[in-house]
Amino acid sequence: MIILQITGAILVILGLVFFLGAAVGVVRFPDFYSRMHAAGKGDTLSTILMLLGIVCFLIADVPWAAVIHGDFSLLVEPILTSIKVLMIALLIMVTSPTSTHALMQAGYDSGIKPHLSEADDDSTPSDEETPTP
Amino acid sequence: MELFFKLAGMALFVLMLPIFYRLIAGPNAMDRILAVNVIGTKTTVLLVIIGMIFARVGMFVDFALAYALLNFIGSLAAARYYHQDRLRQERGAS
Amino acid sequence: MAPMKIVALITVIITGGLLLYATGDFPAWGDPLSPANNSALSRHYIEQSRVETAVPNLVTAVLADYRGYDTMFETVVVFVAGLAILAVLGQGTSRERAAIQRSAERYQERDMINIMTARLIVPVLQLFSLYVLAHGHYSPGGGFQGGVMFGASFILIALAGGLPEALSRLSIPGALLLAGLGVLLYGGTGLVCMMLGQNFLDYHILHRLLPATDAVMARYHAMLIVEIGVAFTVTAIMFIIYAALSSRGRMTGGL
Amino acid sequence: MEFIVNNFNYWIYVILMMIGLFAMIAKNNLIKKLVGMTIFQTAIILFYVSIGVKGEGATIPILSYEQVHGTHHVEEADHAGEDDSHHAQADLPEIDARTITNPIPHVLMLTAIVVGVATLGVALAISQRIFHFYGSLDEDVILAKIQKGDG
Repeated sequence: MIILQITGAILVILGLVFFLGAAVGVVRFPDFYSRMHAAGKGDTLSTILMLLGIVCFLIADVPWAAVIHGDFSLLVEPILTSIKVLMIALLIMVTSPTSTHALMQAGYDSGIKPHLSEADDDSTPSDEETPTP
Repeated sequence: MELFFKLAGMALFVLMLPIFYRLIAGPNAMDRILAVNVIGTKTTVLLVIIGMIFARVGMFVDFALAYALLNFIGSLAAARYYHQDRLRQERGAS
Repeated sequence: MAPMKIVALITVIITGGLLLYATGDFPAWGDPLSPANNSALSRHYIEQSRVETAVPNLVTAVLADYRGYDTMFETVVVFVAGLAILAVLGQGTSRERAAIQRSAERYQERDMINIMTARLIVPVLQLFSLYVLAHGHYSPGGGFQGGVMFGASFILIALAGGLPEALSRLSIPGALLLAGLGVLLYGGTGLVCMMLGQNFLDYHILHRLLPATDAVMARYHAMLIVEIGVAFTVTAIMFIIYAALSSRGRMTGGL
Repeated sequence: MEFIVNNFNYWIYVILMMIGLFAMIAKNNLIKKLVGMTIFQTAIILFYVSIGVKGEGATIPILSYEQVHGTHHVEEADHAGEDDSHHAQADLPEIDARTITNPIPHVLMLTAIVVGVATLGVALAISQRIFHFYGSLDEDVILAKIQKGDG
């Protein structure tokens, strides 16, 4: 079971590393769209990794010695909790990109200009559709 | 193991601080909503980690699930509001 | 600096200073022997509620049983708040509503990704809220939480597919009916207790009606009935608050 | 200094509460006043919940299975003979009240949050109505319009 714990610890630390990337991106990137990019990708991946690591710890915590001797009732609660944690990971996988998409759309529609290094002075993005009255 | 989760939770909290900076300093409202969304997603993980520390994950995972779902609805509502805001302004202008 | 800000600053500093001075008399952080934690009432709830109600979640036991009056009138407050919002914002004239409807149709291009995600999430959210409601005896949850989450599922439908879409699933009269039904369920439970010769909301007499073995289990089951009533009201009122506020009371358009 | 460190939780609530109070008094915009009211309310909720905390060893106010139904696992087989003489509740383990967080503040705040949401909804509805009526949410503008008598 020590292998599962080590895997879990590695996954949690990996998640923290990805979140560090997302945090640096959110602080350092120049405009809203690139910040959204960093946050959307790094946040989702790090959340899923950390939750998977926690699932590893939960499965490692089961008293396997008793389970092998036939006491399966001990298995119910950890498995249920693990399924719930995996459910959170699944939901984050679905909802986080959707909210990123919706925020991006809202940012575009509320008129936030992207930071274009060579064309800083003509600040309107070229492909902005003219609103239909 | 409890020590590991305490450290992981603290690291998660410390890494939220730069995002909190974006929440305070963000040049416009969309950046702030972005920061709130990221902090909300991370709070889900933080809740599960707190559950691991207290050894009552079965209870805390329910909060985390509810928080994840409601956080999604919250950021979607904020996004829809700003989406509509511009349309409303156009309607007022035209 | 505006004069109002100076007045506010002086007020805040004086009040805050007095409050901070008073914190010296407060119990230390996490003191198990502080007056609030060591009161006979609190100890009774912690030690006896498992014997008296068989509910492991002490918060649910205290909320729905020991403090039943409080929770009932909180439910009534929520109900009245929903009525007040509808009364304040009104329904708008039909001509105004038609104009809004036209402009809403023109301006609201619905996003496919949001709609698909909502289709995926809404069943999960509703199922989970029912779990939170029904499992409130054993895990954090109960009527308020489950009701808020069920209401949030309707809000998600309204956000993704437009307010008319959500109103076709739960109309405003339907929501009001649901809210009233919730309050009626709560009050009715108390009234039935009274008709059986006990005090209002004293559930243990219900073992004559419910298929429960004894007085303890009657309290256990009556708590679930009461929580369902709370959940009905909270669901309906959450949706009414969203629907009325997001469309300025016209019930069309929306976010 | 020791006075601050010992009571730092109360300092946080007081500071939050004062931020809310300042926003309620000083801001002209009605919505910002409502935001201040919500911060004020949050400070009170935090204060109440923190009152119920009982130090390091205490857990959430949900009893475990063994604490409610007694021990049914391995021990039951060992002590089956001597349990017969006791009352049915006798095998319930003792609960030390110091190991369970105080549930009363949680209950009070649970209802307070829901009622807070409801009253916030009413307040927002009224301010929406005011905006519809006067065309502004700024207090000065609204007062000027009321004094001029046009509505």
